[in-house]
Amino acid sequence: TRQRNNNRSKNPKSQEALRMANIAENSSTDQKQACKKHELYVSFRDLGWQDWIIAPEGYAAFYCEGECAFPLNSYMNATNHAIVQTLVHFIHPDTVPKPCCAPTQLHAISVLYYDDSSNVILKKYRNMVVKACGCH
Amino acid sequence: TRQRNNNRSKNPKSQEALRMANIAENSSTDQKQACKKHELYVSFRDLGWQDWIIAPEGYAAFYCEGECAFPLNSYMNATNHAIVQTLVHFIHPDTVPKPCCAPTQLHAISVLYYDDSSNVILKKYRNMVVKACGCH
Amino acid sequence: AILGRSETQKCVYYNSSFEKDGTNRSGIEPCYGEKGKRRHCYATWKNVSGNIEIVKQGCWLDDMNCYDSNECVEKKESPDVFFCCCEGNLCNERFMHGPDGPQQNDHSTAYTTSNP
Repeated sequence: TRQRNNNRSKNPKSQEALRMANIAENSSTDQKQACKKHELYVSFRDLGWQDWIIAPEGYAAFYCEGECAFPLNSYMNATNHAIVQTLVHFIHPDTVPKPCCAPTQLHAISVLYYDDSSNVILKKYRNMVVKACGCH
Repeated sequence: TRQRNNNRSKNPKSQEALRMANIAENSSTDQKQACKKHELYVSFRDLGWQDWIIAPEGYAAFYCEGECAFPLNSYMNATNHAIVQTLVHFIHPDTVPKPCCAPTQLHAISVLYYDDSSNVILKKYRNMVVKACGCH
Repeated sequence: AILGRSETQKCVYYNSSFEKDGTNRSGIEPCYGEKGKRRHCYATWKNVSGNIEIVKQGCWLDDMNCYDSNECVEKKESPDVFFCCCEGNLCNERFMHGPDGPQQNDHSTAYTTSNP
């Protein structure tokens, strides 16, 4: 039977992809930041919600931003689909975008607010705080 | 007690935000496409994986792309954090990006492949096919 | 069941490396899949100097390459390992190598699990 090369990416296109990746990885300062979590404090007054939200006045929401470029590192929490999409983007950059940097884990916060009848309500708002980011 | 205006966004900044939103929503053709799922067939030969993957030869992976702009519509599967981030972006466009269009549900596929000892292995690869997209 | 389309709830199961993998050697495998997704059966075999050696058979997750095939046919000319998939209960009990597709019966060779 045909000798199967066990190196999983001997195909010229993939070799080209790997070579480009090394360049991309070692390129100097203009390298965009990789996908990660960033600080963000949200003030409810800024959003105009201070009239109906009693507490808190704001909260640490964080947000995700950064590059999801080939090769995706292990700490980028990439899904299998994101890994495939990154490779497809690398080979066909004009047809398919890179995966995007998005929250992979979110936390809830407590909010005390007035309802429409001015009752004071306590509610747990889910998925308000970014715990971790990843390429999806 | 101070008469609480029950309109949750009488704050000038939010009113400005809503006014801008209406313009954004009704602006003509240059309106970018909203976040949604797009067709994508991935050929494993294209990725250079045909030597170790026996079957399938490729699969319908789909991908997510499009705008997550204010106001986020209900079908955009937005998290609470994404809704807050969209508003913050609207008010401070230079400091915080819009949420991104990413898969919210993914499916698995079956893959038959050779392992490093050339054994034929069947494996269920999770999170390979986009079922739904959303703003995250 | 969608009108006209054969649903796959079970497939013939076989695993030639059952001892190493710690599974049954053969039997019937019930197929589980995510809601709204189609399910299929598959078979994979080798042709070692004319002897057919079944490698594995069982259930296969939603795959457009298997849609609407009620017969399990490998269409490639001469792969190292033959593979086919199909739709319908136990449709992988019988599998074929038909480089030009099953309608060219003189070229297709059919095998069944009972006489591998």
